[in-house]
Amino acid sequence: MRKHWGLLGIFLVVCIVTALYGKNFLTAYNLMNLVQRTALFSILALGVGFVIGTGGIDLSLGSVVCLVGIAVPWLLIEHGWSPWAVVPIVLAGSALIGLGHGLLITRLRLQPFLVTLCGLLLYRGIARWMTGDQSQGFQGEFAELRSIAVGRIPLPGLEAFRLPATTIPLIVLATVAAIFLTRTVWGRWLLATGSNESAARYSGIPTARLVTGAYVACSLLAGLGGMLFIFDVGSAQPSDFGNFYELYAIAAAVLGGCSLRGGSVSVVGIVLGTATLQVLRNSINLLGLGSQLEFAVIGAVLLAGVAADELVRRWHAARLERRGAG
Amino acid sequence: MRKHWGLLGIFLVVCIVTALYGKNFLTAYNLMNLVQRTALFSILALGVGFVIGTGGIDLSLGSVVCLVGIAVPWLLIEHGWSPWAVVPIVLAGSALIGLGHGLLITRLRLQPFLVTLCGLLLYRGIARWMTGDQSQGFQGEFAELRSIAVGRIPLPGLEAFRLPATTIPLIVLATVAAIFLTRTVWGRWLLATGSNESAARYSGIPTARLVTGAYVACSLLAGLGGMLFIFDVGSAQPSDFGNFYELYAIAAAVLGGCSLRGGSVSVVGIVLGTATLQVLRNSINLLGLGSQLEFAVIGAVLLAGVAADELVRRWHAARLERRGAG
Amino acid sequence: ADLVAAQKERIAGYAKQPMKSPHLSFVSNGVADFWTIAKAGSLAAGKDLGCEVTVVFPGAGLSDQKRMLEDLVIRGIDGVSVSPIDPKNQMEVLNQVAEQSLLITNDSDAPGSARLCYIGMDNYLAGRQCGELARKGLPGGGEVAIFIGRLEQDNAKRRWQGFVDGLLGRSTDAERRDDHTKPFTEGGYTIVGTWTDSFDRAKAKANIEDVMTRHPKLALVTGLFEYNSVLAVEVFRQAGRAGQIKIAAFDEGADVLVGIREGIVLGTVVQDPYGYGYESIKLLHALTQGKLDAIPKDGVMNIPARTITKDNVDTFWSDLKAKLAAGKAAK
Amino acid sequence: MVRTILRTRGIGRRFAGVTALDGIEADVRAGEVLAIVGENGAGKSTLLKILSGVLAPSSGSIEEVDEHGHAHELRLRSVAEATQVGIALVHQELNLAEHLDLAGAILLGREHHRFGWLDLRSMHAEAARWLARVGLDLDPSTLCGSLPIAQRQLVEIAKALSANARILILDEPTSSLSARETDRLLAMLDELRRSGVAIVYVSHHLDEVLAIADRAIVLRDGRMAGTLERASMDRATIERLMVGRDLPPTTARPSLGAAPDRLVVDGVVTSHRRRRPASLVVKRGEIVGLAGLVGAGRTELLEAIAGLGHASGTIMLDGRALSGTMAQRVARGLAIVPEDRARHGLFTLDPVRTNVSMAWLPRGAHVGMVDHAGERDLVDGMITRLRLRPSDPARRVQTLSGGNQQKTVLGRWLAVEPSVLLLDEPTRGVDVGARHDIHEAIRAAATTGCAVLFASSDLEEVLLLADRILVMHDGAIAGELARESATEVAIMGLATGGALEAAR
Ligand SMILES: Nc1ncnc2c1ncn2[C@@H]1O[C@H](COP(=O)(O)OP(=O)(O)OP(=O)(O)O)[C@@H](O)[C@H]1O
Ligand SMILES: Nc1ncnc2c1ncn2[C@@H]1O[C@H](COP(=O)(O)OP(=O)(O)OP(=O)(O)O)[C@@H](O)[C@H]1O
Ligand SMILES: [Mg+2]
Ligand SMILES: [Mg+2]
Repeated sequence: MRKHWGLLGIFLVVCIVTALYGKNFLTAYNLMNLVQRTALFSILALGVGFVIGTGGIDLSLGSVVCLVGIAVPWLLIEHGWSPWAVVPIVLAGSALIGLGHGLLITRLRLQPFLVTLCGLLLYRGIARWMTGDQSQGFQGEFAELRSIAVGRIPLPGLEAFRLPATTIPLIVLATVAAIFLTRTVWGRWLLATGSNESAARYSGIPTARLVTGAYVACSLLAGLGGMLFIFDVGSAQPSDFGNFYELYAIAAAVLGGCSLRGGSVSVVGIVLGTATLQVLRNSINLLGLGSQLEFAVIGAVLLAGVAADELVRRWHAARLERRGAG
Repeated sequence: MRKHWGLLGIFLVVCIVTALYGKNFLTAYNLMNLVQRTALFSILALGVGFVIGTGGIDLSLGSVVCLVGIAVPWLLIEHGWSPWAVVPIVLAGSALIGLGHGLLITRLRLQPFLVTLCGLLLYRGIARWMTGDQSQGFQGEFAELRSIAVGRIPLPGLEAFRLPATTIPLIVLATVAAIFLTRTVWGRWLLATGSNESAARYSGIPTARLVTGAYVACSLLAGLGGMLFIFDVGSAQPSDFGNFYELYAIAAAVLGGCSLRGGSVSVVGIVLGTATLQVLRNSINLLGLGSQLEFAVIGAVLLAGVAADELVRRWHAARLERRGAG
Repeated sequence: ADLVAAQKERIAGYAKQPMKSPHLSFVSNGVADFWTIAKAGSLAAGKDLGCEVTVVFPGAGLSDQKRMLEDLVIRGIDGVSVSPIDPKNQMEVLNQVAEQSLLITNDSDAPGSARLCYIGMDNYLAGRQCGELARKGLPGGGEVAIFIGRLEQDNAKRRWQGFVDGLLGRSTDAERRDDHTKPFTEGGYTIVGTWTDSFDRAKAKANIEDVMTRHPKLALVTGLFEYNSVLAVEVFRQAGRAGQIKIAAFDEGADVLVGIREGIVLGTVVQDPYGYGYESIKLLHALTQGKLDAIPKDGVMNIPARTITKDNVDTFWSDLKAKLAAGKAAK
Repeated sequence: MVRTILRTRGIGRRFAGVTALDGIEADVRAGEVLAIVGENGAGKSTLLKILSGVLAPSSGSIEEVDEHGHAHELRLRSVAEATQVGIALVHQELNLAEHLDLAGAILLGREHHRFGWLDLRSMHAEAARWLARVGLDLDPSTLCGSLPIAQRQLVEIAKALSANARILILDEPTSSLSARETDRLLAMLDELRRSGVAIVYVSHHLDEVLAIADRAIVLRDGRMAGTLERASMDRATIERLMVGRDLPPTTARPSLGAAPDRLVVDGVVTSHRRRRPASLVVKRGEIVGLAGLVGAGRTELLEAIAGLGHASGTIMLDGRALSGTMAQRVARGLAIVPEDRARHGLFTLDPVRTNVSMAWLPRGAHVGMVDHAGERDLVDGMITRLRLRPSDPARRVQTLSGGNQQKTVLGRWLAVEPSVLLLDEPTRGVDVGARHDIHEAIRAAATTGCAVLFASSDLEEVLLLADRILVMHDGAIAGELARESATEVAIMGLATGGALEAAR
């Protein structure tokens, strides 16, 4: 936790400023929305966290979100398949995509950036071609299935605030990921692979399998995320659904203290990073800053935040060293 | 050159297929267009090549293209400034942006990915805010100035094919970059910094200054590219001008054999990589494949290309070894 | 239906106690000049009527629009005029808005939702106007290429179909659907294809260039989104073929208007975005004052498209400039 | 000739939480070799880094003394400044830019150029000279990344020599060199000394120190334990000052008798072109040493056995073929301590704990869950057993001294009780006392039945540890010597190909 003070600081500052100067930030409805958005994006960011942990990168995540998000209503509505077939097939498909990435990266030793960039183009292209650029949606059907994402769970003691249903997969996934990374042999090995691949290989760690696994996990979570996103939003256009989500996810992970050089991942950091980004976007609307300024404000706040974080960290380190002297 | 055989192979295959099955690929008009597009994108890719050489990355390039591309007509038309003031100011501004990145990365030791991601958001935000989301264009004026980009230079002996004027800055920049990287001390030092930062520092190389310089060069070239782009296209919308160009530029550089881990940059590779991407996009239109398929085809061809390249390289290495053994 | 009733009930309430300075909002379906003009109209109306107006432009498609609508509701907005991107699939979020606030649509309608009124034109008819313009400019038939930013949204599809029907001289039938992915020939006209670009201008330009390469006999192009037409003018100028390949344009890009003047563009079909903005706010304001009868009977306020040709381009342009200046002043 | 040109005044250096150096007073004299000796973690590297501008001292100062004996303070803020004053350092941990060719790496920062324009031809010519000087027969346009560690070490030395420094500082330059290269280096240093260069030399090989040093400073726990003049230098004195304890005697090796074969290597050819098939056998409980010159192919052979890199031929473990990836072989009880600890051994940003327990993890795991208590005990045990210092399992490996890093890698494999233990230069950069501890640990492992095969360029170590010695020359096993009959001369004879030539 200690290393997240800086990020927590940014998060709280943004919250406080918005609560003070914006409208209705602390209403149940808004908080529910924020939790929902954070949960959805966190699932993507968690996935990319694994890949970043191995020192790789996955740029195709947004396109996987798109492909899955388009495929689900396409299969359900256009082709009339049963949800019991669609959900497993779509998830298995995303896992296969990840497997493809992993094998190309570990067996053919292609650069992750290149492989997943091709994926970014390819999966979106497939989604567009499959549907003839037609937007896909549930057209008001499948309300029950969609309640996986849009449902709100009443909490005892709280009236207005009901917990968005997506928090449940998030909590489960985040807990599993955190336990996996810190408590299991495989998690430790995954991070070791990220911090020095050849040392890991010399330690008898099956690095290729772990890296492949990370890409599978990432695409699988992107697929799951894509499904939840489409359940939440209700419809999607192949040409822009999930655009830039890979950047949001990677940014959240990096903000949350994952190093792109690999070897360190923090689940708490990832969720906190995602929450910060979401609150920032929300606060721009609530402060009434206008959508033109959205990008500029997010960029500026993030930059100021990470710079301040770094300065505080330095000052702290300098103090420690001086104390070591005394 | 030897290490570009694979890429050259992809390039030629795409050209031949398009020439055979597409329409009018080898007409002067089409070739002129291709040269023009390659020149424009190569300028961006060259810039990011320097940054990649130091082991960094610049995601803000597309937004710098946008900001500059918007600022030029905005200042010229809306504010009626003189071109003699606008061009230097805009270029100086882009250089300053790069300086900012460089200082944040070298002095504050922030991750390049994070800094330039903030830049990506910030500069586009500024462009949108500055113009109130209004698209900017030359409205038929400044034809002379624009001929820097849209001019066509007659070549002796060739009738139909006239050289697009943008090739001149490209040739100059590529030559300078190639000479800089392979023949000058600073180029050497830049690559050494990217290859092993501490080794470079221990050899008394001013690594911080070189890294900063690379970011300045990258943003400056992005600014120059943005100016040429707007001269070429004539008008731009702040919310989407230059979107994803950073990915195109990085992809071209990586295709051209630059390693994202730093230390190796090939100017020829970068230009060839850009050309390949442009020819691919062109060939999709000429083969009449329809724009929905564009992404899918580019993704698939690139992936197949790099995979084939790697396989050929391996087979070659194996053969060499066997020959040595016999 | 209950939501519509509930809104009307609220309006009846306002009749007794009109809102002092209602907070109204105008939501576009993307970012474009078109919307900036609409913004000018909205803000001008806000100024004239003395109410607070928030204009938001979702830059990243459906999910972005959804998020912005949700956030507006949270801010306690009193009335919203929205241009839904994909109305069939956006019922929930639209109804969510209607639950808390007053909802009308502009530019693109959402039939079946709880919207009180639609302000705009029929994109199919506007497309037809453009198609007819093209037919008149190219009476003998020939090869035609269509460029459009993207085809997913409903209004784009209708506009596209309208253009095709108008060009081919077919009967008026907004429900007709041709396959845009394949070239086809009818009555001497060959539609060689439809190209989209997802708003990347360099790409849009390259598309036009490449289509010229592939189809040397191209006789006419149309750009159904504003910048598509502007870029067509640009490309033909650069290639030295301005005037040889005819252009039937859409919207009021400056270069298009210049082109009409010079005679290299047949004409353009313009909507009245300023009117969309102005009328949206005016209507919403009237509703917050309890004037239920401000809503037309069939719930549609038609602001028809106009065809601008060499004859009326000058008056149109000076009028447009005045409106834009007014919008700036309102800011 | 001999005069002080650099002097330190009460130099101290603290890192967050530790004092690495305190009150160091040293004179560096022109035309003299000053040796710095001490246990692992005593502060030698830290001192050298301060002298060469890599680190700034926390207290004290460095003084430069001119011809007239006037001293003035020297503030080195960067390596560049140190280079300007004529100080060059060979780092303990290798540090070459892999993408550069040898000429570029040797002359990095000192390129020949005119207005920034590189003169590649003269650079290659000069680099070739320096390469020849250190005995490397390589083309200056070879890429650094392709070289094995010993050659990279020689390149580093060439780089420092080429600076034509007034003060040449070498931090364990011989740790991966074999006897021949070491002798050549010592001869070269002697030559430099004669020409008036001041040399600061760090090594754990006391015979090197005794052979070349004019004076020696002994460090203990960051403080001066004593300064010895050449006359008063002898092995026992230095060791006593350094270690502060007497080394216990080594345990006797039991005779193996008819122990069964454990590791059988038959006709293994590694992927490299010049290699020829190698065959060998290691019995249960046997320790076999591989000797040879730099580049003889020991590392390649060990890695082939471990399943790293391509190789043909058969390898058997306990009568069953050993094949597949390294991970699969490790599961069968194989272990390898790599030669290049920085590249292949360490997770430098991680703490000692995770580094040591890395290979042990699946053993201690219940349904994939790490046994944290078991891990703690294991690591604490290993720290005590190998005398790792500082004995803090949470310390990041990056901040450990070279020798302690080596112990960390070794600890990782001793923890798994392997059935075959392959060691490549097991005590590279390890001090005398620790080397004894490590040898004892290896012997202990052998006693439990482990088959040990180790490669070492340190003949003393080979003679001390091995039950049987195999000598490699040019990719093939040139001969075998029993422990009793082995001498340095005999080994060197085989290693240089003498026996083969005699046979022809
Ligand atoms: N960056 C650092 N941060 C914290 N402690 C450090 C750092 N660098 C060195 N130390 C500590 O300083 C002490 C001295 O280390 P140094 O590397 O100088 O030892 P050494 O004498 O060179 O040992 P060896 O013979 O093993 O190379 C060690 O305890 C080491 O852990
Ligand atoms: N003269 C040489 N020229 C080029 N490469 C050489 C030469 N000698 C050895 N090599 C390289 O050295 C490697 C084999 O050396 P290896 O590291 O296995 O030997 P070693 O006996 O362990 O010696 P070292 O002490 O260097 O580790 C091969 O990969 C080969 O490329
Ligand atoms: Mg040391
Ligand atoms: Mg070796």
